[in-house]
Amino acid sequence: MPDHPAADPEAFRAEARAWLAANFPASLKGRGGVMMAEGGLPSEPDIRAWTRAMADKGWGVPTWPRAYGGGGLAPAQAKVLQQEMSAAGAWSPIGGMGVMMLGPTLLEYGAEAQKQRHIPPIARGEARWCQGFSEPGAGSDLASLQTRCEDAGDHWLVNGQKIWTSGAQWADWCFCLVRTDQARKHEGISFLLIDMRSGGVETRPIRLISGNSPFCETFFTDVKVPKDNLVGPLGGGWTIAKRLLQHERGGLAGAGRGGLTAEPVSDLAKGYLDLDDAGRIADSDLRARIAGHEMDLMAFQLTAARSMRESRSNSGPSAATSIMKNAGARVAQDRAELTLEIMGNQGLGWEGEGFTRDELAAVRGWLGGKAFSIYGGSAEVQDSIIAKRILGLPDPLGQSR
Amino acid sequence: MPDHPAADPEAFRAEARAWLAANFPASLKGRGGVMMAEGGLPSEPDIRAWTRAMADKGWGVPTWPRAYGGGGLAPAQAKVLQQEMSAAGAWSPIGGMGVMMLGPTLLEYGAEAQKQRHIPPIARGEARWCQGFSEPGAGSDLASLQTRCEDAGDHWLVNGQKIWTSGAQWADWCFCLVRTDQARKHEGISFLLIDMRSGGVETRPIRLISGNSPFCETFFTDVKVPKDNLVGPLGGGWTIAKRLLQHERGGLAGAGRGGLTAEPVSDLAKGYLDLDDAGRIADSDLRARIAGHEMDLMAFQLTAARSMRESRSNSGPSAATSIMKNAGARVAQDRAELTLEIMGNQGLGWEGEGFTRDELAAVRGWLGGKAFSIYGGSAEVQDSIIAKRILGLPDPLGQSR
Amino acid sequence: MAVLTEEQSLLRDAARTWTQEKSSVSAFRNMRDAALPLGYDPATFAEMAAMGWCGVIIPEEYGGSGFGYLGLGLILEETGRTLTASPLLATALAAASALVLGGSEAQKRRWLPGIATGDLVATLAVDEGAHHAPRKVALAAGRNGEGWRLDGAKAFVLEGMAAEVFVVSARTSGQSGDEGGITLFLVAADAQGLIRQSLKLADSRGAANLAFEGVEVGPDAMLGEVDAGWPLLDQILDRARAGLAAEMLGTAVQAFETTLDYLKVRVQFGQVIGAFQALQHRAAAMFTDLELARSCVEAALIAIDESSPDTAELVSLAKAKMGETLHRVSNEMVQMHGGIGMTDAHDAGLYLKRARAAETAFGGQAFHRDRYARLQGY
Amino acid sequence: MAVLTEEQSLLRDAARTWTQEKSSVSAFRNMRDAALPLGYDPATFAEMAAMGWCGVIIPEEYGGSGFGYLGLGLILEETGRTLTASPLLATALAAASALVLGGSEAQKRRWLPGIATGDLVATLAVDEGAHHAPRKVALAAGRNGEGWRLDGAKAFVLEGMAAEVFVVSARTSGQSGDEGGITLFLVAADAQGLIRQSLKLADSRGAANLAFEGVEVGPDAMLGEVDAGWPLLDQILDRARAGLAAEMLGTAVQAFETTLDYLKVRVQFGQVIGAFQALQHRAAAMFTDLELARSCVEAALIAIDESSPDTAELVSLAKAKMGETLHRVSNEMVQMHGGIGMTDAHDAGLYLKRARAAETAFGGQAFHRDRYARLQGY
Repeated sequence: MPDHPAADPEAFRAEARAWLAANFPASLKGRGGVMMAEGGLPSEPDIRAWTRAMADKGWGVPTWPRAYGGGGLAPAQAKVLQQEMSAAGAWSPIGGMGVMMLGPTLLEYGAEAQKQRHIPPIARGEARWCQGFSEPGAGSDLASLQTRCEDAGDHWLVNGQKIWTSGAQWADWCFCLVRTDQARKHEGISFLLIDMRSGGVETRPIRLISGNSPFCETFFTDVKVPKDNLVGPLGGGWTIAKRLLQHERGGLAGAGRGGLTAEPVSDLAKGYLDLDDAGRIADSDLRARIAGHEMDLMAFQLTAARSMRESRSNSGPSAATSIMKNAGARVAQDRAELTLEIMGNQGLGWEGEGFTRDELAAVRGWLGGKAFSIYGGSAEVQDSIIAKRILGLPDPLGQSR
Repeated sequence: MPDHPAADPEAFRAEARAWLAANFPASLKGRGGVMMAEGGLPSEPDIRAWTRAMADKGWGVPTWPRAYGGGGLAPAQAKVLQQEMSAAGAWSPIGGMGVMMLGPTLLEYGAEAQKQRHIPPIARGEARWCQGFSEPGAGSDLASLQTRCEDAGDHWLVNGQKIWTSGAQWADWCFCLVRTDQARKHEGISFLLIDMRSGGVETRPIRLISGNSPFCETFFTDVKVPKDNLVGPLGGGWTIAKRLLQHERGGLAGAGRGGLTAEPVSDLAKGYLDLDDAGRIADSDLRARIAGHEMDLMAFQLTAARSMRESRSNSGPSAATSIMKNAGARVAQDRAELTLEIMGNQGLGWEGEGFTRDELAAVRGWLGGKAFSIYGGSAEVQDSIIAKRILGLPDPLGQSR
Repeated sequence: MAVLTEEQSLLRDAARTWTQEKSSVSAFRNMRDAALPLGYDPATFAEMAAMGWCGVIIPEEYGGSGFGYLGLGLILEETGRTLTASPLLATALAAASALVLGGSEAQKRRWLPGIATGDLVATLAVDEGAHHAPRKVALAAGRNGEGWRLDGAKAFVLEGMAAEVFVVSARTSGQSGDEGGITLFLVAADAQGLIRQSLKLADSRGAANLAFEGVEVGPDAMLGEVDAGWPLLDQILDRARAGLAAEMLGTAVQAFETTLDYLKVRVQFGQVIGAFQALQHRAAAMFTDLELARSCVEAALIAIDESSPDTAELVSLAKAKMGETLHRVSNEMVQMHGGIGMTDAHDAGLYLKRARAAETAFGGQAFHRDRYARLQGY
Repeated sequence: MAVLTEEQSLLRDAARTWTQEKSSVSAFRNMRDAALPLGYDPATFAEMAAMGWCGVIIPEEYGGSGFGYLGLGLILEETGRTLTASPLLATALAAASALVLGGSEAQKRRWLPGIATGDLVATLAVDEGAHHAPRKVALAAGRNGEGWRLDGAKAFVLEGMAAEVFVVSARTSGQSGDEGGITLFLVAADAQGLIRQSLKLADSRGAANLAFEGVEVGPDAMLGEVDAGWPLLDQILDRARAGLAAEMLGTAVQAFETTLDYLKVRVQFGQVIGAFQALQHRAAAMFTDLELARSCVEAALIAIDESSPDTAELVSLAKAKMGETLHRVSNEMVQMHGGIGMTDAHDAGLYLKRARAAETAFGGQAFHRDRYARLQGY
């Protein structure tokens, strides 16, 4: 049976609405943010019931094939589902790197057995994945990674160190780039799936300037990995990783938009700053910059929507995601800086009395957000990608990124 | 007899004041700008008399040695002279590229006969010089110049084309970079003085976007140049040119400061823009940017003054002139853009009725000023110089500039 | 690029072909060098009109095609690319909008068919000072029998020497600066007491200052309601601004592409300058800005076509972002071309001059940032 | 660098040697990790005081050296480099300036010697809201017999937990926002009815909110004239701002130098990242900004020492340009370090946090741009 046989998205609307009415617990309305907390899965009974219902329906990953636990919906139907969920105040309890990055990549490059083994648990929100790409010596220059993967006959033997493995301390699995050939740079890289409960895996959380520790250093010492955990051909990891990073950048570009639901900075400003007789923000310098920022944000959102409309006929994220990654990071960082400036002294608190929860969160968010232009390919790398791939300018250094 | 035997600058003040009172024609007070007009020397009798007086005294080039027609003053005395001239509304009628660039360079690198031949006419304002450095194929990459200079036995034979030779159509002499060796890049360049009345020299004014034509294309076709017009050793022109360009950049950095005597943009704004009840510029966005610009201008002026104080003990312009060149260009260009924005529709005129002379001049000045960040080493070249020479960063391309 | 209907695609393709073949930048340069008195070549404009471009936003019953503002925006983007000088924006967009939005049935029948064929050139006469400030109307309209008598001045009227009819904002009550008390009038260029002064502008397009010395018009000259012209004027201006932003988008895209081409061929220090990373990153930033600005321009045009309630803020967004982007791209065009970009023989100067004129018209970046903030209530 | 006298050179050299050896960034980090209650290490401050740094702007007759503000600025630049946390700015510059400028002979004799030796820590208590707004004084001072009674609150008092005495701006007449009606008072920290709340800040330095609940002070507590405290307060604040700008200069210079060092050693794509032209040009732009900002800071300090009539505008220039520059340099420090700069173990975060706290204190960039424009009359 083919997926999504009924192509009329409006016919699907009533079905989605009825199912949500029957299954989404009213107690969870508008509480989507709860899933973003650090650490393990929430234990509230309503959340568990909702997760199970969504998992059974496959609607956490609505466009993935039913065969692997997805919803099998057409893109237009998925959009209807999103609209109906939004209208109902519902949110998906199934997410993370498995959904955003590994799943689409495995569907494209994985062997059939790998898909059957790994996609259903991701679709049900039961397997947590982390990404083992970056290494201490290889920041933006990802391809210089050194974690060694040797052929030990009936298994792979992995030794090395990864950094910026987000959520590694809670993850079940890690998708990893490893070096299977020392002599060749890009062609010496392979894509490997590693069970985080294997012997020889150690994680150390990294404390960030924001005070949080969402990332780890991860050490692999003589870790044995089954032979069939290799995705794609030996030495073919770079191609897979580039594709996966496009999914990541597409996701991160949404980060600026993530601010959408939050209060506009102009509203925040009215609470912290003097207004003149006409109700305008009296600090005219700051007012002009707030307007400039809100216009940048709107331009970004309009571009995100346009890019979605235009890419609907294409098969995947386009090269334009590099633009959105940088523009999204800039908007989000500008917003954080403006928020602090609007809060003034109240935007300098770290903890304790004298500051509201929102004020303290703004400071942590400002610091944490400095990473937006660093991870997932730094702003500089994105600009070079735009120059080379979109604008057709020559490589200044002759290397083959 | 040594130059400036009396080192006490205050003792010199009375002498300077008395001489100015006796020699500077009241009719010329505050009319320094007149000398900047395009074309030949002004013919007013008072100007000619004043030029002669200054030439006889050597005070057009006050610190140059008396032996070559300079004033022989100590730097501190020259400063006093400048103060007294400023107080009297007097200005130097002797200037141009000879004074700003070639003179200091010849004094440093020229043979004794060259100094005796060329410096006195510059000091008297009688010889007009132009600079033959740039070529159509060599913009910022000056060292790739191709104008050929062959040894023809008893003379040099010059063939090639220069561009951006400012004032070539009025110049008596040109100091030129020519290629005397095709095989070597920097070491194949020599520094040559060419009489613009030689056979085979042709100039064509270049019309700029501002509508003015201060520069020429200059063509050399089988031009014969006497052997002793070579300055410095054969193949040693690059070293001399770099030194000379430092003098040029130092001079151009002053361009931003040249705005000093002009009206502050905030005063201009009061004439074109609405003010609020408190007398502030009502367009708050523009007001904030005007304040930002005036602060940038003040920062630039303070830095120019500081740099002068600090370099007083040194022998010549320092590497910091690259900073001043870029900062000066930026301030001057910002100023021009703001001026247009303040004038609004009135800042869009080209000629004819409906616009004041100042408005039309602002538009031409805005266009002409776009060259500030291009000539004398583009802003990009200056930034690379700063990165390499001051900050000690490595050359990204391995070339030896 | 917005997702286009077939009609819109055809319009755009036709505009692209025609501008590249018949109205290149060198055609604009020739027009400038010939110092044509109107600031455009009437023969060129006649070709544009013959393709139906003057009727794109005019309903079919008045001789137009009713394809809407996005359609006209696509044409303006193409003409903006090659700096095509014509009264298309002034007459077929701004003045036509005034009549479509505010005209009585009789006024529409009288004026729109001529505009749609290009036989009649009309334009807005709104501003009175150096800056766009549409509430600052001092030109007085007093009752004069059945009709009105106009006294005052208008400044910097686009295509003011070419126009045969002006849409004039006048004050019928209140003070300069008030929104109330503004009334719009249609005034023929040959009316007694109307004096025009031609302006020679840096961008070589046509404009004029107007003096109204007791200009008498009939009762049928009033457009819309007396004293209540402000909302109508504001809507008309938003259409002009959105169309101008579309033209600016084309100008900026072409300025960028011309510069990008130069980066790929100009050799310095042994390699094309486009290989220098500092220039690459600046080019990438410009490309990003252009993409963001395009989204704003298209959103504004679509909002007009869909009568969306957020039209005003989207238009101010489009004009401001497009102004910022064109400002930056036109400056970088000169800078990245170096000395050659400073010469009159190169196109960079033409783009730079057009850029500032377009930024200024119908409100610059500061005007629209302020308006956006006001519309958002801060 | 300004041309220095021999005394000034000696001061600066001593400060450089001491901060590098005794008060490096890791000393600051240790202080932070130990969560010392005052936000600085008293033993460290005692060493600074022992070198005479607390008396630099205090005349000799009150126990200082009278070396002036440029001298103290040179020290603050060095302590700013290593993020040294101490009440030097609050007590030896801001509070000492209040007494030097406004104190009676008796007040000077009573308080300045203690400040000069470092035994007494004093500070300003000026702002009441989230933003620096020294005219917005609501804290009320009413007559109370011979003396006064203070009711109200002060926010974000630097070194507020360490201080033994506060210079408090109070309202004796008029409305919050008026310049007239402000009067300054000296209030001991242990006064009855004065309640302090310690604040834990992102930059780990010490600050407090103060509540005044019927705090009674004697007639000798008033600093300067009644109702006429504004010009005095403005002058005091300008000294604090100039000194803070000097500290920020050191912070920015060190942030830049640390980043520059990293550019020379971090290898990516087969070469040190400092070889990438895009980063080179950004580094060059930062260096240029730092040189321009230095000129402004030095000019402000010299203007204070010379009682120049343009002191106020030079101080606002210095604080605003220094704020802009430090803002940019601290952001670039994190960005150019990449992931490692995001970790708490690296110094970049410490510089970033200090940067925003310093930008905000005594007025941010927007405050000082506005003040500069007002001082210029527009």
